[in-house]
Amino acid sequence: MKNNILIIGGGPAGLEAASGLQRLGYNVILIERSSMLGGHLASWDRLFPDGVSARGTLKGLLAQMDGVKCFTDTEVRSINRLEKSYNVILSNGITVLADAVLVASGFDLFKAEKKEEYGYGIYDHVVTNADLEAWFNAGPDSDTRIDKPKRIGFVHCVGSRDEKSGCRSCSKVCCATAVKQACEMKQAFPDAQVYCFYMDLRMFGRHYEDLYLSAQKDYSVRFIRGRVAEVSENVDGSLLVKAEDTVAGKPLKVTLDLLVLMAGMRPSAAGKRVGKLLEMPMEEDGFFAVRDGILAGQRSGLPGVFLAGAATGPKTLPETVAEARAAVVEIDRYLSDIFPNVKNYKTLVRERW
Amino acid sequence: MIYEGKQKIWSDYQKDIPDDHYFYVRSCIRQSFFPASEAAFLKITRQELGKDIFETEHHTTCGGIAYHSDTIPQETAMTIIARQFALMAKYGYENYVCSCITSFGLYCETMETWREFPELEAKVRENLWKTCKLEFAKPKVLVHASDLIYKYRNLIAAQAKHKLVNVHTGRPLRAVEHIGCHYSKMFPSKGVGGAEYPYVLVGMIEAWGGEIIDYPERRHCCGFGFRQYLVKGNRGYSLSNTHKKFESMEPYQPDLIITNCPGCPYFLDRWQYVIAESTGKTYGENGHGIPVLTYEEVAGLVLGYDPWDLGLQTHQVGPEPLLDKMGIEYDPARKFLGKDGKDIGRPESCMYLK
Amino acid sequence: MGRLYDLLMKDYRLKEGLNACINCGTCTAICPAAEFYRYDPRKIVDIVQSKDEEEIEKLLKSETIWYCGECMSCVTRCPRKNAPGLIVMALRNLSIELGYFVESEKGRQQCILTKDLCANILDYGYCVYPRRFDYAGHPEAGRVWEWEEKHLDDVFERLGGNLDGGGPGAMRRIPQEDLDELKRIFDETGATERMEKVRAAGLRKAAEMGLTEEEFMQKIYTDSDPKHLNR
Amino acid sequence: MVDFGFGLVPSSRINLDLFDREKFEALAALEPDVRKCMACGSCAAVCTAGKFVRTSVRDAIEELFNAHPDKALDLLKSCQLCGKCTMVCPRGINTRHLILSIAKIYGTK
Repeated sequence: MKNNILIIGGGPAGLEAASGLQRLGYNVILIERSSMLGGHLASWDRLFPDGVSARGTLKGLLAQMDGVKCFTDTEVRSINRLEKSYNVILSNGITVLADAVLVASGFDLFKAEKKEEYGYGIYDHVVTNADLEAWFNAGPDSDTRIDKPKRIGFVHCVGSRDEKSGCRSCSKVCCATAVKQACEMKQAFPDAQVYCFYMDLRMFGRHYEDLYLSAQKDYSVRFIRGRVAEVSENVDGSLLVKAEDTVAGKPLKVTLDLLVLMAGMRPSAAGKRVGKLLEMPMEEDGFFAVRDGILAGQRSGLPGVFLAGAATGPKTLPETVAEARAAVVEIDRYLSDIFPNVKNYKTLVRERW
Repeated sequence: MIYEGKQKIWSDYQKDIPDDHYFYVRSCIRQSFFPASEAAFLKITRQELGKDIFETEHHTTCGGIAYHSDTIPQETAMTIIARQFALMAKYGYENYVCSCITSFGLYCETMETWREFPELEAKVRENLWKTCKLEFAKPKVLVHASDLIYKYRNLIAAQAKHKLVNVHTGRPLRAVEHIGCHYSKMFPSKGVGGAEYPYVLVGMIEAWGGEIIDYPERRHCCGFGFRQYLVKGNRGYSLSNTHKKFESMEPYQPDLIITNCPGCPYFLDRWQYVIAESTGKTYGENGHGIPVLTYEEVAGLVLGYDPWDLGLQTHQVGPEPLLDKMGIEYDPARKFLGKDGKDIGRPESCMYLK
Repeated sequence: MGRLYDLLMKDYRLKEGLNACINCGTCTAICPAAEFYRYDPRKIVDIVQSKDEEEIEKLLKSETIWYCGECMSCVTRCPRKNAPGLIVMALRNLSIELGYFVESEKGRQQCILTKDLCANILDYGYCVYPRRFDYAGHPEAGRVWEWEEKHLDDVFERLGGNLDGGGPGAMRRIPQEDLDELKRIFDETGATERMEKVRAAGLRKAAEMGLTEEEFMQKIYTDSDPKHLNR
Repeated sequence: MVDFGFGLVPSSRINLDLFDREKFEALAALEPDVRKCMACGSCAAVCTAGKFVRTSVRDAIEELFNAHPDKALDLLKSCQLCGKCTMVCPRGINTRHLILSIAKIYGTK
């Protein structure tokens, strides 16, 4: 007998944890709501700060999944807590007796149309960060909204740091994404004038500040410290964008051919459904609570239920992967303690370093 | 522009507008400058549609203009408002409809503040009893008069004598809509369609055959600004804000402007006159201005009311180009006559504005 | 925590209107006043939340707080659910209470605004009364108003109004008993006291400027120093 | 024309559409570091002239971007080229050279 571990969510956190646990010898079942694995990573083109290929990164994650039982198009239908484990019925009819559950349900992108004054879904040339990645992936003719723009704007903090749209906190990754995408647009359209509208540039990670400097120096991106207040459409279909340049202390307007909204990270709706079935505590922001933000960041308030990645708040990809590995260790510790007599077959095959 | 995107937002901001039985409260500015608009509102709702809209001579100003000119304390405005609400209850009504947007915003603000600070409500309740011996009450439903015309827009369309269609070309007339700032900017959920893409006037224009123009400065204030107009030394602010709007809407060549706030039609009308007379610039065709109408005036025209009964002669921007497009017959000779054809002279003509 | 800030915080509009500001500038970006006056509402909010007594006092005596048009467009957009427009109203209220408003040209305008608007309410029950809206003082009201002014009774009769008449209707004469109630509300809720305070401060300032009350009123109605405007 | 006793007033709104890109590129060719400013304000904080007359490299760069080169020049006209700003700039911008370059490209003389 081996311990069963159910992983909910087939994004980077779920994939990395699954391969790690599988390697330790556990019996891992991973379920993914959509029809393909990879989460948001699967629809992204390149990753900040160095521009590595998202596809390549996902390929790396998927390459280690041998032995993991993966069910796509599958959700949790019900969960019942038994004495030491959880009886989980899946939407595909399969029942799993899970000794540990890892919730790696990730995030949803903020629905940019909720920020009504930015006109997403109303004005012809307003897109989101995700739309832009899809366009990078699919090629120049794949989106009519992006039509050889000469003037491009990026709006930071869309659905982040905004109590009006129900999210007070920072989404962490949008600043770096915006700067990365601003440079990429300059690569695609060297003659374009590119603006970034920000409140604070949170370029906290290694190489991020270099990315910012490069955007200024090498790509002539203009950074304007002011939140976009309103977008409207001119008679020729171009956009009129208004903000304050808070450095100058004056209202500002600019005509643009394309506006990219940096939609932030919101708690995943599917994750919330799972949380409800488990009665797992959430914080005010809608993300799951952890037992201890420093020492037990992967443990939920429930025994045997663990968390990794953006299910507990906005994370970068390296942080998500690191959390997944941390969860592997936490789960291994937990199962060794609770089921001391179960012999999970630990791998004897050494890695070739 | 993607129309379906707006429809999604509109569906999120529908408000409860009871069909009948309202306590009606007038607007200081509308009464002074557009008395026929309020008359048209009552005629349409009472006579055409058979609704019960009650008015008492005992109601007064809500104090909104004085409050927003910072000349009376908040508590004074709130107590005057409480008096209006108490009159409503006294006459047996629970639905409150006001003609003024400043009032509407102030009522919303007041009720919200009472909800949040019950001690203030208690104070006002006490003031009301002490000064007027009236029982404190709150409306069950508060709407603006344009909400009601919006609600009845299809009934009005069913009785239409004219449409917002150019009879010469068969094309829909192009309308700019201007919403009073205090209608929904403070409380988006209180306005039909919300704050960013209000639907209250758009719904009327669409129901009556016209087409709406969405231009970049659509959401911008007309520039009234209370003290910024009332004091002569400040009027440059007011004028410049209207000017900004007209410069922005000019490329769309609108046939008319429809408004739901009492002040805005006055300013959008008169500042066109000032811009014309002081700079020579006009925004309509061939030296005309763009006619600015209240929603009651537009509804009245659609229902076939005489333009001079609706008071269109008291606009400085002549409505004739619009009347011609709509195919409305009117007698230019009767435009400035008093009651029963009495000769009361006519305004001097302008230098630039036709 | 300083004295002026405490006084401000007693105002419900400030309690309602001030959460921590993040200086993002959305208010200024769409503010009708920010474009045409030397005005930045963001900075006002920032000064208030700094609780700096000296700066707040300067603000209360400044021209700045009188530039806002109270359209409340800022309220729609603030990502922190602040209401800069309401904060300005609270500042104006305190500036009047402390008599600081006469120290600025724009602030002094309260003298004529208070006199005219309160008189309209107490005398007629309306904020605006057409017989007191003269073409001479309002040339922008147009040729049409010049004509209407001369024939107000006829125009109102023609348009179905009820100017100064009995019963309901547009611009009817509001019964005296109702005006008496308004007066009692004014007395009870501080509006009468406010009127007296504003008049007294105005008179003091007029004397200081060497003007009669009438000259003072005329001056504050029309004066506009170019310093208010952008270059 | 009728005089109403008041009229349209000037706008303070920055219009980025008026930004003279060609001229700015000429400046950047002379002093590429102009692009590196992150508006921290260190230069303005230590400015010797700034204690007496409004002087700020940071604001001048902002004005150039905001299509107001006249205002930029105005903000630099009292500069003594003492070089304190160069010492404190966290991005290592050669502010003295930048100021001279701005004068060269945008100056009228």
